[in-house]
Amino acid sequence: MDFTLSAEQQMFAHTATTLFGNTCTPAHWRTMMQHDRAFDPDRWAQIAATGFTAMLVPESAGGLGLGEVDFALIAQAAGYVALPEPLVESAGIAAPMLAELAPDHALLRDPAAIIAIAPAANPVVASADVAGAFLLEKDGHAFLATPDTIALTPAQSIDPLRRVFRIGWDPAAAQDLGPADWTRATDRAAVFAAAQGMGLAQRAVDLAVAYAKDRQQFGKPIGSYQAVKHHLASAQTAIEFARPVMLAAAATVAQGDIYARARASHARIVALEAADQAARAAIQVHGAMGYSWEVDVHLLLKRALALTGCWGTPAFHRARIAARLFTRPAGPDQTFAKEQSVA
Amino acid sequence: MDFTLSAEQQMFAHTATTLFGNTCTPAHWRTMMQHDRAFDPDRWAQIAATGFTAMLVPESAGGLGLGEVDFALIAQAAGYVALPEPLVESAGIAAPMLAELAPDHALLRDPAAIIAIAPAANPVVASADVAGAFLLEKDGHAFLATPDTIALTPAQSIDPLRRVFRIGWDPAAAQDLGPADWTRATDRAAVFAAAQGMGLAQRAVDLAVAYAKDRQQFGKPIGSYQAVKHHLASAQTAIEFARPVMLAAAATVAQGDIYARARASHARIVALEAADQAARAAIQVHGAMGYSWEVDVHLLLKRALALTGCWGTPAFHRARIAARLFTRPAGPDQTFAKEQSVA
Amino acid sequence: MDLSYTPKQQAFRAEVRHWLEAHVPADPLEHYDASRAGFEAHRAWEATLKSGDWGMVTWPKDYGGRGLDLIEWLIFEEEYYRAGAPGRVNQNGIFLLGPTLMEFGTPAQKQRFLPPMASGEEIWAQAWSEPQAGSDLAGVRATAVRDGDDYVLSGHKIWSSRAVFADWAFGLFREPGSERHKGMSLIFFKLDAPGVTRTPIRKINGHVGFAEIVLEDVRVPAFNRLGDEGQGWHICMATAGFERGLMLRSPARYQVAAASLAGMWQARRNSADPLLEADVVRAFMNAEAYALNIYQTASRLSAGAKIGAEASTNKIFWSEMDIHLHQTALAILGADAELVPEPGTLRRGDHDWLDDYIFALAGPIYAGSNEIQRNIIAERMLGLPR
Amino acid sequence: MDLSYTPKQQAFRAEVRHWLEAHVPADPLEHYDASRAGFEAHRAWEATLKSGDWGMVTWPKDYGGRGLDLIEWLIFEEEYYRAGAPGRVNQNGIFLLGPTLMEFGTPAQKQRFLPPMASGEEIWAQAWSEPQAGSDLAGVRATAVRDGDDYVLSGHKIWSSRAVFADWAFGLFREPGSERHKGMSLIFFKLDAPGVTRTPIRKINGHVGFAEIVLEDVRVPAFNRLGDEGQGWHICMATAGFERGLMLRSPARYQVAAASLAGMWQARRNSADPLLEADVVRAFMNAEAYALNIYQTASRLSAGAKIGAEASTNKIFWSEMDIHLHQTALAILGADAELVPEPGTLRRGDHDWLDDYIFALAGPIYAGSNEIQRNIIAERMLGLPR
Repeated sequence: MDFTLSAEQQMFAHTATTLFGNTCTPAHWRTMMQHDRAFDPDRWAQIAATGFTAMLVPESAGGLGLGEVDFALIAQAAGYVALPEPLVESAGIAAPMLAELAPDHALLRDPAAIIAIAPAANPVVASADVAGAFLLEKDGHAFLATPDTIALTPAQSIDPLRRVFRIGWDPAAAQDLGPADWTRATDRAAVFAAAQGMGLAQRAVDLAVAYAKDRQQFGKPIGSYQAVKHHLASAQTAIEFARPVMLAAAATVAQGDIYARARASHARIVALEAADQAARAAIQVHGAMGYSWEVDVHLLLKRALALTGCWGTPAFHRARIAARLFTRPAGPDQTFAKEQSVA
Repeated sequence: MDFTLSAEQQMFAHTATTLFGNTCTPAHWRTMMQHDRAFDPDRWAQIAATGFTAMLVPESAGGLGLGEVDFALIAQAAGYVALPEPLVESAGIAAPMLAELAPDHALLRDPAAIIAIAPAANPVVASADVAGAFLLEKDGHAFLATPDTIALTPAQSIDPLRRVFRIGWDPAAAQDLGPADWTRATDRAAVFAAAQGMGLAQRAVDLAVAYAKDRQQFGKPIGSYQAVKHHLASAQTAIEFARPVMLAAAATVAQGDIYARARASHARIVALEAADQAARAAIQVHGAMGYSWEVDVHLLLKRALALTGCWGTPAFHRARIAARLFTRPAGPDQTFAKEQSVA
Repeated sequence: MDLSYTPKQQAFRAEVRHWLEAHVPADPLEHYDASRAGFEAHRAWEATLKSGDWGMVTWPKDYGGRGLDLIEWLIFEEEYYRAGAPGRVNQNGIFLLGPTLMEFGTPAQKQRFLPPMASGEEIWAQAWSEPQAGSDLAGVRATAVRDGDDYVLSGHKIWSSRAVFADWAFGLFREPGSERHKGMSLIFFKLDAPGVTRTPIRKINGHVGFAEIVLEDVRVPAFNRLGDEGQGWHICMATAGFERGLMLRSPARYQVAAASLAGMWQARRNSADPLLEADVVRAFMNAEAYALNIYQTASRLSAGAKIGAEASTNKIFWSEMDIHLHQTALAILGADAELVPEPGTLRRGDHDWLDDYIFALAGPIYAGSNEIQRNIIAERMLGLPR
Repeated sequence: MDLSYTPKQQAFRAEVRHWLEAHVPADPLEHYDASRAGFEAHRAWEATLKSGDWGMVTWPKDYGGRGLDLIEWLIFEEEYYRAGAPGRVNQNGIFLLGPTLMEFGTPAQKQRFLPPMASGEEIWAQAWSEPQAGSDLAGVRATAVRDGDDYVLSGHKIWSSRAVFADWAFGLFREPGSERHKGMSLIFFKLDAPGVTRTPIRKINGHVGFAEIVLEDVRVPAFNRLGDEGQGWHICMATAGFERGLMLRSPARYQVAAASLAGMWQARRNSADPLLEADVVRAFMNAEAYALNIYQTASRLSAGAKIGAEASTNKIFWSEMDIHLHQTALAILGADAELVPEPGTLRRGDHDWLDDYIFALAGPIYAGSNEIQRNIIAERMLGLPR
């Protein structure tokens, strides 16, 4: 029973934090928005070079064969910078599904390949314009389609760093990979949305703290006022009690049982709530500044809002927790329970 | 369109405030609890002498023939002192029902008579040990029973100034008054629970304000700390937006239509929530004092808790509002809507 | 208490409804903060309103109004929102400065400023905040130096709503050397006057709703000072009362939104979280409570009372209600919540829940942050020490 | 990360479960704050626990423990709560003073005080607060005057939990003339010593959970001082860390309550508000999150970290979770919520939701109010200015 991260995990996370921190700066956000773009090919090439895109692909399929905890740390770092590129969707959700269904597929050997994924629950697909392939849900099957067979209709997300499209496609023009584990994909999506939420939430608090130390009102820094302190302390408390859930969810998602599903859903709900709470607290602490386009906090809020609607609503995820709570024993000896093997 | 109270209404309210304020003091609460009592015959006699018990009885039945707004002001004053005696249940709910069913009944001519009322929804009856008669719900009918035909089993309410009993009774030994308007009784109960809630809430804030001005911590009155201010400001805000609902509910309850029912339920929900919020804020502001038996705030909290369970749960009342919202037009021109007469 | 409308009030409602039905544009105008075109379309709508004498119905007839009372004002607003009529681009004028002018202005000032305000010929921005004085209005540093019959204004204002496209602005300026609450005067200036530089600030929805204003030796006549020299703080507190109070946020606005929310819930309830019904009902309750509170206040004011610190409870209530209502709407929209409506798809009466949610987030911040409002309630209503 | 128990940990759980099944009283004991009899019944239970060497499993064997680690402690607590075993009457000793003694005590002090603490032979009260010093511990006025090998204690303590029936108490006393954080020492005294007067204070549930303590020239040996003279504030801050941190509120407590709540919901859902299901699920989520957070902290501490200001986040989380959980329970109970259970009807494992709700209301107040905790988080975790 050990919650600590390995040296390798910390190293990967450090690499992500450094890469994202250096390239995905507020100034870079501004440049991207100014040019109405949500994809930086240079950064994507660097990401591919680090191996992040291959982490969840088994070694047998040409990947690194790492686990969801490892990738969750990358997703958390991506959340901290509101990364525009589809790293989480492609490498965190689509690639491992493709590896399960078609381990010999050439895309898995190309670390720069972007695989878009479209579960039936999502009305739009992010970054569909740069995808090299599409994994599409229909009747429980996964279909693989090439970009030339997909009709893209741009839609507008509230998140200016998220470029979304409605898609039209013809199953006859796509490759039927057979029944796919969309529940497993939803689990991974939930865990990595939670991880991104943790990054978003902490960034919002950090931005607000920096501002509150600096900004003076009535002759002292606004951070010395109890109301400001309590807003931010409450947000930080929400973070502290979502992060271990996210880590535990990442560590257990591979179980693929009702316990793991409930934990993934739990992590997703509380992490995105923490992100929303932190972003709103940060906007409030910034005062009128927080409501201006030029202050970055709104980007965090909008990303959290976008993530909340994808891959199942909060009600869908709450129902998965209820299913675990009401059909399996609960209590202090059940914290780390697994479904007993039926073999 | 006028929300102001008449001089007569203000005079009655003033009488109630004075009578209750003079007799139902914190010292008197303590004496009653020490003797495990929840009824003061002297005070009850004074209450009867003021005419409060006859307010909702029509003049034709020997009463004052006043309206629910008039009585709501008395109930609000009763809430402010957490009045132990069953004034609201007897004079506010039972007496007008009896007057509708049996206008010639002698009890209506006795201002000191206590009529207990037992709707099917309530598991216990308050002050049943001092009741002169019981109005009991069965199959939509109202039965009138004398105390000697009722079996009382004491139960214990969390509210030490509320003495409750489970009752056993035999319809054969009671007088069947025929079908009764239990919905109307529920409406009145809701409005007057709301009125009591307003009194409880304001008392809690007042007690906390007095303490916060006086109590010093870290060298200044705790009332100068933003956290204390904001707790109490939030509670006062809840009061300010529940009180007009309560008054409007009292003013329209006689309509007896779906709009009036929804408003009564609305008033009840928000007024008792305000009472709970204010009492909990007051406990928090009092610090450890607030958690001691010797500080009075807990009595307000417990009364609010007891009222919340009687005459329909919050969910029951929410459903009545939903029924109005989803079957009738809503919007700014519908604030004071009435059911159109079907004549 | 009598919670029914008089026949005269009912007739007035019918008159308003009839006129609006004939005049409100079928398609929503572009937002007045989105572009100059949107702004001018709203100015044109103000002129249309004035053509029916609806510019500001509570003002005296001499100043472009109808001399009606507060209950009639509420009825007008109810019908206005019910009709889905355009937002009032001149709200800083008609709702904030107008009532203040009515109380503190000279007859000549009223005659000069009120009628073109009621007609939208002159559209006003507010210029309260400064970079170093947001919540702390007494920290204002901009100066007004008296020079004969003129003032010469210098300083730096920020977060001025409407100031990008408006004609006039009002703000606080202090006598050089004065401190805190003393020595400040409320002065008007034209936004295209020599020495005024406006820089747009975008809101988080991308609209240029604010401006930063730099004033360099801007010369205005002393006639543009409202009230006595040095009385600015006092007047400003009165204006803040109006802003938080009756006028700025009509109950009708939330009642329309709550009714729409209920409609959306009924249309989508089969695919949405069943537990959201409680929030839909709560949004309705909140909107009704706010309306009843305002009717009660209107009755009180009609009986001669003045609006006081309880205006701060209004500010807190509507701002929190607005966020809750729109959070509920987005939760019902579920996976579609993040998507901005396609341009041109919104019709009169449709709600842009997402944009309105983003707007609602500003509620706890502007017009005096909710933290400041809670301080005011605690200190002025409850009497807690500063 | 490895979120599975080792075979050794599993065997330990089985051992605890087995022993508790054989020893936990079938019927709940009367509450230790309710009467002397209830208190002594709990002392007897502590002796039973000690007979199985379960007094305080993390303590070294020499002091009555088993020398186990924090994960084993959590497992012990899980089984303890799962079994519905009696509350720990000596929690002020074993959870607060014990760890502090372990860190700051001399070998002789540890040998003197820890074993009878682990066995319940000596039961401890805390004496932190004074009438004029509640949240502001540095405002303590009680004095300790050195007299040869003794101290002479005088002063007035209040809100001392357990002090009505307990044997010993610990509290802060200052050198006369010293101020604020300086000159204070942490000193133990017997509650039946000459010069000590205890007055019970009833809690809002009617139990005499607190006492007011007046000390008039109470003579204690200098041996009863923990740490150096004047080091009291420093030690006290360490103790406060323990109180808010790992030990005082076991996750198991809330996990048991959340599971019971889920059971009650399933039994009553047909007659209760369907919307409460979200709250039931949330109560479970909260309890799980708290457990995971504590496991993470235990891992961190095992790897050599020290508990810091994040203990304040624990305090806020468990106190708010506890209130929410019990509010939900009362809402499910509906019309029955106000009724106190008939005496003698509660069996082992049954929850007295109403009394626990009332107890939960104290959570945001004691062990440092949540306002103070939020200040600590803001200042020490986030680095905001004082």
